[in-house]
Amino acid sequence: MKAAVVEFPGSNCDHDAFEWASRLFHIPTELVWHTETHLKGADLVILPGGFSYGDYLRCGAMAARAPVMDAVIEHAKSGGLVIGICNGFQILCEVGLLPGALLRNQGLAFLCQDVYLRCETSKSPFSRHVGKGTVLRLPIAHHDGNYFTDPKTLKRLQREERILFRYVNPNGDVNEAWNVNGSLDAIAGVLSEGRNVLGMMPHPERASEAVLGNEDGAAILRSALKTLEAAHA
Amino acid sequence: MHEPEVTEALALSHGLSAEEWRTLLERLGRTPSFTELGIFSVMWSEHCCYKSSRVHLKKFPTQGPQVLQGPGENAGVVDIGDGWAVCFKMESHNHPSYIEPYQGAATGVGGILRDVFTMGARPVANLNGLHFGSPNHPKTPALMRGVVAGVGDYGNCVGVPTVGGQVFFHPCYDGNILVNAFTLGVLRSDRIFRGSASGVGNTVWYVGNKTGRDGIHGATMASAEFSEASEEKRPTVQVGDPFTEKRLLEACLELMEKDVIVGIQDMGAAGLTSSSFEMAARAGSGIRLDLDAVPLREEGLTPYEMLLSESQERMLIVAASGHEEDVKSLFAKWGLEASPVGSVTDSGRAEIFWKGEKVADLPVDLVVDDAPAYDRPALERRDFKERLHLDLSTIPDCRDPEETLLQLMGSVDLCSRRWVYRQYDHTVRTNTVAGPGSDAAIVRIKGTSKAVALSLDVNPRYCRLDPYEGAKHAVAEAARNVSCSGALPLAVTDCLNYGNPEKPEVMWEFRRSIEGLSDACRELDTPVVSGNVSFYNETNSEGIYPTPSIAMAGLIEDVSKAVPSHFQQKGDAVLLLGRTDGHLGASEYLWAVHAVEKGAPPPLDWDREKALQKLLRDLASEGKVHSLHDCSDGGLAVALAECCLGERSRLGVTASLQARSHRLDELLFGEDASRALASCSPDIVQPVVNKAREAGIEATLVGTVGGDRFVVNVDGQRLVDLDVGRLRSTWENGLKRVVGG
Amino acid sequence: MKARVHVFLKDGVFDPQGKAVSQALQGLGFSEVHSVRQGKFFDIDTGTVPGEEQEGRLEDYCRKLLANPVIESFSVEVVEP
Amino acid sequence: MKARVHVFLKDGVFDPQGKAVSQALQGLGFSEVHSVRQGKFFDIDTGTVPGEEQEGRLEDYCRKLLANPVIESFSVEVVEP
Ligand SMILES: Nc1ncnc2c1ncn2[C@@H]1O[C@H](COP(=O)(O)OP(=O)(O)O)[C@@H](O)[C@H]1O
Ligand SMILES: [Mg+2]
Repeated sequence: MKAAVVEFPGSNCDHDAFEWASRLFHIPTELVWHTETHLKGADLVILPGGFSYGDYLRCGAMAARAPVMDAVIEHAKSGGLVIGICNGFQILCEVGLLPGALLRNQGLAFLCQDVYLRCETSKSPFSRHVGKGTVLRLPIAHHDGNYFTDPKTLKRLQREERILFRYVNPNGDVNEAWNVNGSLDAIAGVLSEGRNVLGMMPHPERASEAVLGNEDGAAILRSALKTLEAAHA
Repeated sequence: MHEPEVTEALALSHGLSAEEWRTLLERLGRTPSFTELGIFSVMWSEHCCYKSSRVHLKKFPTQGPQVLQGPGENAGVVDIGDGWAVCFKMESHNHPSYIEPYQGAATGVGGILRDVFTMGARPVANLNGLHFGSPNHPKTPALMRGVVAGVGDYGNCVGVPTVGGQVFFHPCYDGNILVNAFTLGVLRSDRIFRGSASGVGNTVWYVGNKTGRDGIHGATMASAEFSEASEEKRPTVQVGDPFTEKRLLEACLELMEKDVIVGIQDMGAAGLTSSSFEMAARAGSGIRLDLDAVPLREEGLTPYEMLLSESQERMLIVAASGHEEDVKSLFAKWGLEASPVGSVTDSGRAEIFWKGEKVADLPVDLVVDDAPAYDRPALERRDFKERLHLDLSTIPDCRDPEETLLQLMGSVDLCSRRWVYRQYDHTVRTNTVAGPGSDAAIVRIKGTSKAVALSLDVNPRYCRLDPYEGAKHAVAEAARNVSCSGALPLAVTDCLNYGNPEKPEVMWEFRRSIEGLSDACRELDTPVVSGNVSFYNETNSEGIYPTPSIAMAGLIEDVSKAVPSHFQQKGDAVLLLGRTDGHLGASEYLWAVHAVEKGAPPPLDWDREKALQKLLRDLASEGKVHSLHDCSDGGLAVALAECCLGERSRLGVTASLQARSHRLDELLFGEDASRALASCSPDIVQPVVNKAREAGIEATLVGTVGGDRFVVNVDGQRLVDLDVGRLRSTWENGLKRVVGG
Repeated sequence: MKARVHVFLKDGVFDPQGKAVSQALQGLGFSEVHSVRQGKFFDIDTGTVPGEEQEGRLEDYCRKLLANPVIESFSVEVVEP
Repeated sequence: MKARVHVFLKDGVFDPQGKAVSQALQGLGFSEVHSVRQGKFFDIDTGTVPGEEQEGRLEDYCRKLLANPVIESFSVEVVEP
């Protein structure tokens, strides 16, 4: 079991993601520079958060055109696991591995705070061991996390149970006041058609350690890890 | 090249005084060229050479076993043990932020980040101190929105968490807001880099953004008063480019791992000029620059413009010769250009060439070390004694403490800062153990069990009423906040914001502040390791209150012992540590409720303060307490309420106080120094009280944590009984009244 | 050539910035404002591009980078061939 | 009326986004690109405004809100009176 964290110029959660996999989960992890063309045999690819190319033009737009993305696409197409967090989610949408786009937050301001997420399905490698209905508390830190897609795609996402996380209140109910960035249908995380690619705005890697006061994020990587281990066994 | 003739009149219009101009002519032995005049005008400006403050700054204690680098470099460095060190500094970006709040604040953050990574440290935490005019002033909301977005967007993009700070409102800042930015970085204590140009023949590299006509004379602008005219006559505003900053940061830190860099400095105020002259001055060397090699963003820049440009995100690096390819390829990896623009010489001169012509040839020491320094006249403020006197008999006691408390909790100075810090990424880098909202921010140091605790403080009202005592309080409060988290205060950086130093009353405020800061830092054993002075915060002759922002860094050896500020556990006992004398002078209560700004700041007794802070740290390290919160602006009632308003904890409290001989407002809202609130398990109250007594600190059981109401009884009478939710919404909506939304 | 490219949100895509601008204008007393949509434009300066290829090239810029087809449309205009 | 307002950085003011876009286009193989400057535009829809007041009104929007006079300039254009 190996992981790779892809680094673009301007990425600033690359080392957080690296530590998440390597220090907290003891997964052998490599950093992969955006100009490279393979992923060093990784089973799990993480596209980290944080301002690739300064978020200039559109968040994730320039990163999506980097050479390394061909390898990421190939990895995803062959069923490999990919998690895009925050800017990584934006990149996955830009490159077409996930549907939709992330618009400016509805209040226009950058938002850094904790949010509550409800896990909507356990049918994915990232949630199998989280459990449907589980409420997680995770931090967000983004300017453009307002998920949008056309009505047809939205219906399809709903029908195919590809909405993995929704913003909810602490009791686990969808409520516009708690959908802080104004996302369509309170969507915080979506899965690809093959369910092997996950994009999410909140940062599980920032909430996986007791010393930081919150370990809710660990469940997502733990689930992915267990799934991969089961597949390898 | 056609250049203006250099005359005394031109020199004066460049901000030099007649006397400085005479000195210059005499020492140089000739009339400077136009380019050279430009160099003198910035290097001898207040902003660059600290001419009004230098003699006074010498009074600071700057040494101690923990100090690895004191003032004089780009930032100070402090040892935190086991081979690790922290590097930090604070800087003002006041004038640019008033002119263009978003870009001014953003580039302020950019500048301080460069000062810190220049030293070889990886920036891990930012703080910001913001002072705005009256909430009712028509410019305040837009300035606030712009500044906060600017601070946030820049730090967020670079990926350095903004973990704390201060926001203060007062009409004295109506025409001169303050934006003070602080960065702390982490480094190995044997890998400190300095801004020194040594090694004859070594190459001088220019890296980062190209040079445009940005901010020419920014340094001189920061050295003069504002007037309506100067609001019109603006230089090209610098635009921040955090993406390039991030790449510069990574590239420089990566290059520092190889043994290539001899000296490095960012191009801040006065750009290429100050960086090259200062680096040569520190090394006692000379420097040769070829301006033809300077990368330009637009055509036709003159040598004068190239030397004075304040384009952002640029660094000057002296690299050992023979490593040219290493330097180039490393920056290329990050999509940045590195251009060789000169070399180190042993001439003691800066020789600057352009198109085959020598456009400047100046002795480095004349420009840097011999810059003017003044001991300007100081005169006690006319109303000083009168305003220290407070006659409480003219002020009615509060009749409805509940109403008064709500008024204070929703007031702009005491309400929640969440509107601000929600726009700042404070969790990136996964080190934030306690972020904004806590007394001190706590940032763990990965790879160790340590954490640093940070607090930024100043109470300008105290400083206006008594600059000496106010300065002492700034240091004491910052240290107390840090001690509340369980950390040992190590050292401070300051940002000294004042009016026009040519006015004796301003100079008096400045000198008294320096004395107060110096005494406080000596008492608390927290030397000053870096800092910044911003004078001329005046508009149409109206100056700001003396505002010495203090940022304190402290060390927690074992991060698992860090203590939060808010109540954690239902049933816990609440103890007040320290003595309540009911001091109302200079208080937030008098200002917010009675619009009175009078009286002396609370007396500060060093023995008591030090004993309290040691007690706080001991309680923390022994794991006896669940929370510690400093009791300062707003007094005891406000501090109690704040303990209930944590991001994550939602606990009420029932407190029972004794008025003794005090008025109610004295008891509830007096701001006696050297106090803190502790919460602990009820069964260890007695050991905690005993421990406090041994330390000579009064400890009083004042209440019990729990429930969803905030209750205060005085002498058995229930005076406050509020739903915590109501308290919270009042407190959280305070800033929205200013900025909307 | 010198060219100007406009990139704008497709109809039906929510435009939080445009909405905020229109509310702010109304708040300033410009009650006649009904709606605002915000877009980006790019002034592009290039070396010589053969006349018949110019528009195509600009469209390539948009398709390859400047616009996100999921949410955005674009229009191109050669200002100086 | 329907109008379009362009807001752009003044000459000489650094445009980091434009610079990054131009580098990205070059990186995608469009080596002919020399420079890009990025701006914003607003498509504004209003109730009736008397013909002779239209341009003035648009300029008011810019001065009061849409443009930051310290670093930006603007141009206005009535698309449908
Ligand atoms: N500009 C700011 N940026 C980030 N955090 C801030 C800012 N201003 C205040 N805060 C945070 O809000 C909390 C309350 O601030 P303050 O009342 O000044 O604290 P204290 O009285 O304990 O010194 C602190 O945690 C502080 O760090
Ligand atoms: Mg405090």
